[in-house]
Amino acid sequence: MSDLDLLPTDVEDDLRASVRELLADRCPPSAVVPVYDGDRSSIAPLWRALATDLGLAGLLVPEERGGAGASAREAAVVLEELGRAVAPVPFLTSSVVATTVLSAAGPGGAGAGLLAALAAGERTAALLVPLGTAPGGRLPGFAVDGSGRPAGQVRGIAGALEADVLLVPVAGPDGTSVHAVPAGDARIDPVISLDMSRQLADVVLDGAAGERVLGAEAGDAAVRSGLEVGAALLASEQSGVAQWCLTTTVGYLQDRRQFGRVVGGFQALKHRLADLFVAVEQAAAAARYAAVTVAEDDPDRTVATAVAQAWCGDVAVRAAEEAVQLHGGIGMTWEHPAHLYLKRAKADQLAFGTPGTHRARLADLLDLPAPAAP
Amino acid sequence: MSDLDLLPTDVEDDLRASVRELLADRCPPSAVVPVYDGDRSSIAPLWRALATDLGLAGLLVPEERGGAGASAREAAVVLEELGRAVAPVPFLTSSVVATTVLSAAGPGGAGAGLLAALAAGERTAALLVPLGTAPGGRLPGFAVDGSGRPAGQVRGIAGALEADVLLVPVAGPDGTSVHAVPAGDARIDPVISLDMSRQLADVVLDGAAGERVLGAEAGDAAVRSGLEVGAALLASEQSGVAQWCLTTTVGYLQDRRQFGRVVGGFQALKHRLADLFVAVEQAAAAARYAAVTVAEDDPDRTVATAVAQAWCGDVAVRAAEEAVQLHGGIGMTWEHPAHLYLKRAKADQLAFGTPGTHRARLADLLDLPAPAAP
Amino acid sequence: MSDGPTTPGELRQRVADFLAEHPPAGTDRLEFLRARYDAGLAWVHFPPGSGGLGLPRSLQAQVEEELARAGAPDNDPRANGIGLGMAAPTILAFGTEEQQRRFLRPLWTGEELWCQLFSEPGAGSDLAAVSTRAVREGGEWIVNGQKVWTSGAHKARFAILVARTDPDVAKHAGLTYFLCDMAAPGVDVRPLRQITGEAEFNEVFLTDVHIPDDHRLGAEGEGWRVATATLNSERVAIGGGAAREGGMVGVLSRTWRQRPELRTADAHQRLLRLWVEAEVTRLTGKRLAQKLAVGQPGPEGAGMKLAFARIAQETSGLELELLGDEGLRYSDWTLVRPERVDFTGRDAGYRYLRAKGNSIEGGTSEILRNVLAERVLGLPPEPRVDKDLPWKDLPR
Amino acid sequence: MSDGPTTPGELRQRVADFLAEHPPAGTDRLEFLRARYDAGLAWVHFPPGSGGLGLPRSLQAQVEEELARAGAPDNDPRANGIGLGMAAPTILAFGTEEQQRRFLRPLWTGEELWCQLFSEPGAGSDLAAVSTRAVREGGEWIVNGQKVWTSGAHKARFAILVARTDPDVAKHAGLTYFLCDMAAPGVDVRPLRQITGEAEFNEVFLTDVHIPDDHRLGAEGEGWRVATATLNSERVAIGGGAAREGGMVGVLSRTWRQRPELRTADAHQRLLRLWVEAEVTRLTGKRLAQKLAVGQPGPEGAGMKLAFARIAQETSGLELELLGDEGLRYSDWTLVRPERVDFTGRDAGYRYLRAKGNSIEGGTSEILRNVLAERVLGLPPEPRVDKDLPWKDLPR
Repeated sequence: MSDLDLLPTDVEDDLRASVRELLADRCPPSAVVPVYDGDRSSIAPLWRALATDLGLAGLLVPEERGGAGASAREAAVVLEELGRAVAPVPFLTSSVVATTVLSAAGPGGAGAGLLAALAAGERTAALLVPLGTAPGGRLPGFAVDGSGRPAGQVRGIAGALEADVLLVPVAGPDGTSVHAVPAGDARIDPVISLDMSRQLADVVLDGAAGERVLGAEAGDAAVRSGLEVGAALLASEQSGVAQWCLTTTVGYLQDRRQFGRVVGGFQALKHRLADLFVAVEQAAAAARYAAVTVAEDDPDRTVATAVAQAWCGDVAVRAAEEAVQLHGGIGMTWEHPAHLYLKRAKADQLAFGTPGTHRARLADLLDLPAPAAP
Repeated sequence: MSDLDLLPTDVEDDLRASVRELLADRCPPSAVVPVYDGDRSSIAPLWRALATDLGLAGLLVPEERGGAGASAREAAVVLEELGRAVAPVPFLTSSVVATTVLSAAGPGGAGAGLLAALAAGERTAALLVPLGTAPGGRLPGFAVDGSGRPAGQVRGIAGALEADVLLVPVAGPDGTSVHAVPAGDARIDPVISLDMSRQLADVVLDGAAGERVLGAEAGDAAVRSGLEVGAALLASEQSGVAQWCLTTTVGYLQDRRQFGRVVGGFQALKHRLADLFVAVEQAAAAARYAAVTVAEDDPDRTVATAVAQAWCGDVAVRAAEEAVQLHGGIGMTWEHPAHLYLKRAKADQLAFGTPGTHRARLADLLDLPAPAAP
Repeated sequence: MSDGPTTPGELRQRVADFLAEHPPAGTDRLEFLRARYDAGLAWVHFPPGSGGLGLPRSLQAQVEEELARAGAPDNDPRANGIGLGMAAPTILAFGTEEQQRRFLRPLWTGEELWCQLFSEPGAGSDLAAVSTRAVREGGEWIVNGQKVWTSGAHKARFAILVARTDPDVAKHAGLTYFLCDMAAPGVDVRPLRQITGEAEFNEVFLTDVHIPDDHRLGAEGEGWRVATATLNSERVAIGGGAAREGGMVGVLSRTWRQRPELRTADAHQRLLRLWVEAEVTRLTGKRLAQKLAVGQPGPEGAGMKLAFARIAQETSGLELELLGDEGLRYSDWTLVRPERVDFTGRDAGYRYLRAKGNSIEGGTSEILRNVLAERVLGLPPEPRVDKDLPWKDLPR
Repeated sequence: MSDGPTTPGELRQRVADFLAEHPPAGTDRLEFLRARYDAGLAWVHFPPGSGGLGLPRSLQAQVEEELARAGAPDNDPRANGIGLGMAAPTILAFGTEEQQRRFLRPLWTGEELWCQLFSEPGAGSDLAAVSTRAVREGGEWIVNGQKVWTSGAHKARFAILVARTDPDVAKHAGLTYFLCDMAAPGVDVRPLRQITGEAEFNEVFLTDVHIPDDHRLGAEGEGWRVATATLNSERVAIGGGAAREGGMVGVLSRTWRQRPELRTADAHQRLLRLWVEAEVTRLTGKRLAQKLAVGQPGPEGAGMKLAFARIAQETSGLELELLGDEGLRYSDWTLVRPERVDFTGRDAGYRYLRAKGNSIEGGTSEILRNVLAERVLGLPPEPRVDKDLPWKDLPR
């Protein structure tokens, strides 16, 4: 674990620059805030630009399977930028989680065509596991009906509203298989979500035909791997959210004057921001390390993911809360973008398990057991 | 619980003034620091002055049993002042804990003479329960030998070095009885303690004759009551420690100059001290409420004690840590008294159970149960 | 009214007499309230003739209790918090006799609601920096400017207003305090949407609003002193009297008890810490209230709001974590104007977002820490460059 | 020495050649170290002739590894931290050729230990406020004053010293930097007892100490700039390279594993949080070290010490709570001068008390937060009145 390279490559720096440029152009806060009033019209074109024009949808897919053959390092860079922009696109849910699940099926298998379509940005998928599920958490139990079709319902799915295809974990006697079902055949009810820039949906399946893409011997591991990679890379999104909050707040306080002084010169605020800076840098390092362990399939990946989630979720929330507080009244208003980041940060903190859940996982992983019950 | 009067009476104000005056005169830091090098010569005369001249030893003993007939309110005032001075006297161990245990025996019983002697300051007692024991914690198990004499050993006893009489909880088949044993008949080994201003001792009893002062039907409740009253009033000592630290630090920073400015004018320090002030006021209120519930034997006494211990222990430590930090280098030296308060605060935090232990008690008392084991 | 009651017993008798004369069951609500005001039972610590009896403030609770026991209607104090908590004491302290007679009774009965026009987008915590201008023209003042964070402006009949009347003197010296008719031409109230989706506050645009000079409160240029008094009454109004497990910690404790399936060891420890913090804060408030009742206000009052905000924010944040997937849902983002603000109401997401305002509105936590450090602990004030310069020359 | 190695492979060869010539087994320790210095293998990033080869600092680790593998003695770097970490880079940067020749070799081999005479009782964090005076007399300086927080002064042969040479100019401008012979008459070293009971530091009283002018480092009046460089090297030296569960968290984790009877739910949650914080700090240090290795020092370096102090203090405090009754005991209050400082050594009480110094020594946490806020985040500096006044006119 000690020799992993945590520094970005030139390729990653270029990738970051392209994504940032596109988002600056196409995804300013004014393009995000309407989703809170139900106007989601900006999402599809933005996602097309990212997925297809920049080719981000296929980052994690090997070249021979139709993707860009990049790794979790590059995906982490993208997520950091998406976090900075609270971009309302299904990159994490489709291009990371669903793609990781599907990749577990070997080349030439049932899901190969779908994987290539996801990689090309032609289709978008979502895994039917609630957003709050930790990698080690309980999976929803879809069953198959008499005709072998998955049936059941699940609440709080991220990415379902943007998806063409739903990946359904089906519990059977031999394990969990995964079926791909056309989104059009499911009932997808939008949920009024704390974070409307990643709006959830409740999904009901009842008789929709699907294709089994992973057998019962492989599905559980594939789904859990999808959740773990999702959790590992979510940390980069959180790091991006935190960085935006810190940078924006510092910038605001460098300009704002009160009591005849630049507000950023008041020492109590300087010290809080210095402490926050340290925490944000720690988050960046932790998120980076988690991404690198995923990219290298390092044995430390599970610990690294739990550490990153235990830290970055709280730091992003703290950064967003400080942004609201230190902007004063304006930070409480709808017209300043700080609220978009607060909502994303708080929702991200609950996504893939709370920091507390990940600390509990670490207790097991590190042999630091809880006290025996009295 | 809502009608208890939290304000001091005039009598209490007068008592505070007398104790403070005596301590200012007889117990400056320079009189305390030598105990760390083993010079305990100042303790006995100081204790005599407090116990006998001011008559504090008998505060909690009814007048008809030889005491001053005051209450836990007055004892709390004394402890606050003793805390402010980190006074190395056995008021808490003898005049609060041992006295409360002994008071459980009715008038005219076996311990009546001893109680009167304690009240008069003629004798000093210590309960043979380790200082770290919470009111609900495990009591040490002395046994009786063949000739009915208590035998066994116990580590970490506060007040034993200053005591003439040891109160020994003896576990028997019918419960815990309490025996009074002359300190001279026990082996009392001084312990190098974190807080030498309340130095501990390890005690071995082997064949010392004693008098049974509480029978097996009453001893356990009496000992636990002693510990609970000790815990409740320790909060006032902690409040006093915290107040000294805050006041002294503020005073230092009002004088000290750096970078051409009065250091106390740097806003980051001002804000920290403001937050500390709030916590110290909360500690004062919590300690006061605990003392009043003891004085009134209010049904809320157990909750009030746990709340006070859960809060005040941490606040005193925080105040002492801030005192060391904000005094800069001088706070780290032997010549500045801050270290005496840091050691007392940290030891007090562990005395009668840690704040964590008291929070765990609250979980039971308030029906806020821990999660079921997974 | 030197023959008024002076002891709790005499006061009790007076309430009984009043109730006999105006039986709540058979009296119109408004009529009852007006009569109560005239009987000096509105706020007994106000002077006779202004709804009071010149008694200690601590006796008010007894009056409320006895009237409530008799089934008397109240004046719906939560609907007019600014009026009762801020405008009334300021009018009492600085108003002319005529102003007191004109404004206090309909304010107290709730016939006229009040709002506050202090904050401005460019001023923030620095109230003395307000730039709304009031220019004297004959017996009137012509006011222009923009105010913000005005709750209830769309329902209020009057506002307390701070405006700059002299830009050529130092910023604290050039302010004047007015009572502004919200129905006057040029007053434009617009909802201000906040992060909860609601518009609990308003922006108020003032364009050539005419205010008669007899609606000036205090002398010209004395606005800072008057406004400070207003803000101090606001701070006194906070704290005290709360029950154990009141507020956000109570909400979370009930969820904890009712939903064992949500419990985790992490949340348990955090809940217990917050419970303790809420309880010691409650005890501090109680002690403070007892001090106030005997006329010894303690300095810890300024810390109550700090503690309250912290606890509410931490607790509501923890609640969302405890709820997990449920915490990812929200009730309603629609832009509405809520009738009442209920910090512990609606859903957990609302509570979390709304609590963020607790450390901003009514004095930010940063300002309160300055106040505590300087006024209570006696630490030096911040170095300032703006105290003596004329307002118009300050950098902005 | 332009024919020196330039690649890791060439460097490896050079080390191999050196080892062949000076086999560790058969060579006297001091002789070996001197030869290593002369071969440029002491600190490869120093220039040729000064113990180095002018290579990137990152290659040093390789040299150390290969020499250690061959069983070579080291120069006991922990015994001369001030010399190696602070004096050497400063002498390299500001020293004359003669000074470099005289001081660097015996410094590196450990034949001459160094200490630091910067801090003063009245100056604290404000290094530029030092009042120790140095007055020129012919080719010498006569020094009078008092220094404090000097570790190793009783063993040191030389000291780096900052003294005031001109009280009539602003405080940063009137300082000069010297190399002080600790054996000179007038240097009086007294142990300074600290809260642990030990005397890890000293007070040093300087009474008419003569320092030859050729022991001045840098120009007269340039002391502030030289001292700043010294302190920057100190900060760079911190962090990086630590193993997981190094430091205080490792101590506590081992106790947790070995003593299940001590475990509580409260301590468990706090341990896990501290473990995570220590791990993310370690990762930050690792990333920083990688940046440094490619010549891109990151701004997060200044934050490492802050985090380290916080974690050490929290963890050692928790350890005492975990130990309960055992935590109430201490090992030894006797006034001793410890050979080495081991933050994680001795008993838990010692660890707790000693860790309090982590946020004071080598730059307080408050000063580091200022540095981060101003230099990294670009926030305005503190208002200062002392920058331009002559030092002698400053209020003290």
